[in-house]
Amino acid sequence: MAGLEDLYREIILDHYRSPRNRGELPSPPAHRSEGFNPLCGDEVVVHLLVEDGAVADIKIGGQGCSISQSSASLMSAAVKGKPVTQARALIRSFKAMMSIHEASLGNDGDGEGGEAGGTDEDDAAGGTVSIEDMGELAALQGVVKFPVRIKCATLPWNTLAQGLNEAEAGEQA
Amino acid sequence: MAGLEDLYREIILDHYRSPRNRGELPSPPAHRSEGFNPLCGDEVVVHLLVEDGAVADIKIGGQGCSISQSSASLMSAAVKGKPVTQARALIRSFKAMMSIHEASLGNDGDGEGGEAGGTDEDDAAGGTVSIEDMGELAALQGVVKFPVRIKCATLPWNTLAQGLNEAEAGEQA
Amino acid sequence: MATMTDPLDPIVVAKDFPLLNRRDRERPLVYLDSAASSQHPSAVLDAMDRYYETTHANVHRGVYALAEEATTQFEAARTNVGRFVNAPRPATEIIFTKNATEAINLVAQSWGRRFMKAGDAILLTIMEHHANLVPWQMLAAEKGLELRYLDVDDSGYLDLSNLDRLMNGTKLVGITLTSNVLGTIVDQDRGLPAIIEAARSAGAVVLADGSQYVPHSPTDVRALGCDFLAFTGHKMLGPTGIGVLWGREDRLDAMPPFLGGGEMISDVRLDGFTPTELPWKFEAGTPPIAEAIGLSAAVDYLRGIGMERVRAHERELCAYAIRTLGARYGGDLRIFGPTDPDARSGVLSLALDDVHPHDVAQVLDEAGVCVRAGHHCAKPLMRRLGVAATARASVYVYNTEADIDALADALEAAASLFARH
Amino acid sequence: MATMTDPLDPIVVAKDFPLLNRRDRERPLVYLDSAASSQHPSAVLDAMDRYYETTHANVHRGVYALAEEATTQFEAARTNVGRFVNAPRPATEIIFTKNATEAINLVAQSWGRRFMKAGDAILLTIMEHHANLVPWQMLAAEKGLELRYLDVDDSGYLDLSNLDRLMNGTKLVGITLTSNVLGTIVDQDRGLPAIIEAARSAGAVVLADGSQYVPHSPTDVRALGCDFLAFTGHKMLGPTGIGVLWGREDRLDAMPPFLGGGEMISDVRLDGFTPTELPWKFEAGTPPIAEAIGLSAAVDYLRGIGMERVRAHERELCAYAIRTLGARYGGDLRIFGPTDPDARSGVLSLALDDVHPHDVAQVLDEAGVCVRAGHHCAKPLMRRLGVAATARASVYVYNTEADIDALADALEAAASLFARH
Ligand SMILES: Cc1ncc(COP(=O)(O)O)c(C=O)c1O
Ligand SMILES: Cc1ncc(COP(=O)(O)O)c(C=O)c1O
Ligand code: FES
Ligand code: FES
Repeated sequence: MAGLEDLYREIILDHYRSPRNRGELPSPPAHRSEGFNPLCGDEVVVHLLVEDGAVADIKIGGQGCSISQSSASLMSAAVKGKPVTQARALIRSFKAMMSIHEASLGNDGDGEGGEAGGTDEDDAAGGTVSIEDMGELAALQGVVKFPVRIKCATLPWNTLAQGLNEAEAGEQA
Repeated sequence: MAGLEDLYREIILDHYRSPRNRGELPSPPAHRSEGFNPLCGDEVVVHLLVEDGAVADIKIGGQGCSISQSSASLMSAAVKGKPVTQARALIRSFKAMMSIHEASLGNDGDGEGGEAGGTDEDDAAGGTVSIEDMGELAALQGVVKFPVRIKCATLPWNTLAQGLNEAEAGEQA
Repeated sequence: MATMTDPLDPIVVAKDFPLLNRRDRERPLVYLDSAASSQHPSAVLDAMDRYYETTHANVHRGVYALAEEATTQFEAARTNVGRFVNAPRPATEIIFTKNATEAINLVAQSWGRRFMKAGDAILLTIMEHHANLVPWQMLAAEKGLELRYLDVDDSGYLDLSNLDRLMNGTKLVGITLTSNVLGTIVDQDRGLPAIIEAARSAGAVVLADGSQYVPHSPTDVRALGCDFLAFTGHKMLGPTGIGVLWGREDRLDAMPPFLGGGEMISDVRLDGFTPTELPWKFEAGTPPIAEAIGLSAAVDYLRGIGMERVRAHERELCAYAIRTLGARYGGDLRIFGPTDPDARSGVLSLALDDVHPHDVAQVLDEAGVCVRAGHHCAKPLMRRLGVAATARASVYVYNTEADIDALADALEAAASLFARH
Repeated sequence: MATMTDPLDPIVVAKDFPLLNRRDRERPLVYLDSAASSQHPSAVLDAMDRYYETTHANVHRGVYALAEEATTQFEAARTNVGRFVNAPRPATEIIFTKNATEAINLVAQSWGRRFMKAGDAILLTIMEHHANLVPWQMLAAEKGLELRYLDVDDSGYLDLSNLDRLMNGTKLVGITLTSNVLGTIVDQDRGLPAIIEAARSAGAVVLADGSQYVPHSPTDVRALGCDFLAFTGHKMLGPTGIGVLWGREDRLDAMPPFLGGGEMISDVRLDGFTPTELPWKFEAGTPPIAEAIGLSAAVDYLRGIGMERVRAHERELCAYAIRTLGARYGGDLRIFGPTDPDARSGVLSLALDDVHPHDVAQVLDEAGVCVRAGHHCAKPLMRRLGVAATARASVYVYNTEADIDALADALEAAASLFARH
């Protein structure tokens, strides 16, 4: 039986109470993408400035539960200033960390990737990051013990993945 | 627990094996009416010659189970030559004998009268005949112990009621 | 000995509910989610087991004794459920469906398709459950109908000030007798007569969604005055897999069939079919036989308590909850819907300052307190209330004041965990 | 110890079925009506009771542990049932309905309304159950479609000689995998591939009615090659109140919703709604939760026996019955359908000279032998066979040769009672 302390780690509560990188970025040049959790109606908005293959800046909007909002805050701190390839590796790793439990829910054909446009191709190639190397993000690991909350944690990451795809497509065009 | 001997009395089997008044009557002057049991698809056809307010002749067609066919045969014997008022009284009495059990089936609002056009108004007025005075017809009394077969027994009677209504309406027209 | 005039004793009642009495839990269960689905007394489970273990066979058309007995029990269940809502013709006016949602879809697709035409309006309320919104939206899109809504005021009551204007051109009114979010009751004593009367003048039929009403109040379709009433088994101590549509016989008679298949026909040819009579005309395929028998047992159980007492008990608990939570939290806790316990059911939608409803429910669960968090299938109402979700506690016959106290304590834990310092 | 290669021992199996083991009956029960509805092993009833007594809560969207566990069990039931028919994507391709009839109506109303237009043809067979006739007749009447039928020959096999002509202009084929009257099997080894291939060339989709097939044979939707498969819980040891539609994911994805309400939406506004993903898009309202869990237990039970063994057992019983009844009655007893036990299921429709099927069933009941009399919801086939009704005996995992002997004896009683001297 998982206890609340597995879910609401101090780091999570801290990022919930004092979210990092909250706000907006002027668009253009920044890219704005929205993610939406259909189960609860919560949303995360990611403002993304991609420059020279790196996440030059990121700001988070939207509203939702402590898990989705802290996950967004932690995510923004983790990817800010990082090369896009590294951000993508983090997305993959984070979603892998969160998907352990999904399978046992019987949702074989239906990962949580669909809602916010995070596509399976994201997962297919490229490097990943081990949990030990994920730093503060590892605090969200306990979420897998609460399957209904997994979509809360992955919501910002799916939104980021979608934003990166769209931003890079825009850069190339 | 009702036994088969309650249902398949010797008189019933006799009328089933050797049905009385089987056949057709030329129409006109006779009147032809069809009854249909939607539960099983069986039918009874009643050919009716009404003259001077009496059932001058009656013939039975159609096909069905032993109960419907013997009931039709017994009915034809009982009403042939009788005044229409007396035939109607018999119909009422017979249906009353058969309806004892229906109520306990929970079909309050749905007597078995509907299918073959026997209407509730038939039951509302006029005399009845006591079971003791019903002669051979009383052999069908055991059917009430087998609720699914009640519609078999009443099928010819509803068809007769419909035929009498139509024949009399035709006479008046 | 307790009599029907004594108040209901929930501690005694709860003993009948196996799920509430399990001793193998880490902590006692405080079940406050009966508005989503209620629990089951042994009498209901036993009735279904007994049916399966002694009597099961497919109903209708069976000659052998087992099938005949199954049919008798199934049809007796229908009549019993019909009597529970005082249906004038319980044997023909009660249609068994799979849930309340199907019951409403049945009316939308059968009555709506036959009797509505482009430009006609459907009048709903902004506090309807999706079950009483989406079927009409689908019909409206298909046939070019107009959708109109009665609003709620800030106290959670229906706003009837525009009733006559909204009723002009309306052919069907769909209205919940109790909001599953606000608890607002709309029945023969509260607001419904004006709606029924306006509908009658406009020639509109009225479908009442009784999903949150029939389980909690004495229900009398004749007093309500509606044309259709939909409700659902699993919210009234009955099994899943069964719902009920009551309809006035003349309305149902005039309607074409809904689903096609066995049971609902009197004849089938290669080129077409002839439907059979009520109620079977609307029950295509093998019906939920065991579920009907279970629901009938639930109705017997509720009747044994007495629906007046059920209502009085929930009214008291609701008043107690409003008092207790108000005293402890004041402005930090918002309780949606009417504050007058006479005007509301035992459904309490809550918003705790700065704490998301899903986090509230999560922390409450840790204390064994089960409440539902979310939009409660009432998204338009959520938008109207300006929230994405609420945490909702709801009571039933087995809930006690102690359950409300546990709720209040657990809310405190949630508030302190998430408070932004 | 018995292994999976030993033949099934029905006497051992029957011990698991409470209804078949009751000692309070006047006479032993010989249940030969499983084609109408089967009986239930304790494992199925226990699974439902356990669910109600430990886990019940409404599924989806619940944050608390009880609701989460209910959701997990419900979705696991879906996957388990999907695997039973070898669905490629069991978690998304299995839709729970209330019965097979609703499953077929779903396809008719959702796929049919969206993808068929006036003048298109629907190809059915004359041996379909009303469940696979009436929904198409309703659709045809609504949209001006043409209904076509494959005939059966005098031995009870489908007549495929006109297949290509009939397929020309056909957009949908509806076909039963096993006739509930004749027992005729149409599957990947018998007749189906030709139909599937012709349908593919014509661009038609194929709906298979597996109501009488899935309970009795190993089922593999990939091998069958159909687009949709409908079946029903209560004929495969499961509870009433649940049916299943399997559909190819791309087909289901392309289809609009069927019923509207909670669970099937991702958003609802005042002016309309957005449906959610598979499988929930087609499951409006509270689903049959306990029933899904019961059906999953039934599937486990059948898998425990092994479907190959189930089929072999029924094949042997059917061969025995044909032999025994043929030897005892010769020409006085007509057995409809194929005489080759490899080509037919354990459904035996009988006509005894000069005795009406309802009287046969009545006399058999007196001997404790339960058979169904009537048109078996297949009126067009009855007309084709030139009878109004048949008496139908059907076997399942718990039936023995002794049951067939009891049937034969009781038929003798019927024959002698009614014989016209
Ligand atoms: C071949 C066939 N299809 C469909 C059905 C309908 O099943 P249900 O009544 O459970 O919907 C039946 C059972 O009666 C059947 O035998
Ligand atoms: C007011 C209201 N209407 C309809 C429903 C739908 O009931 P069901 O899901 O059983 O169809 C519910 C329950 O969720 C409800 O609260
Ligand atoms: S509850 Fe909505 S994102 Fe967590
Ligand atoms: S069984 Fe058809 S009338 Fe008796």
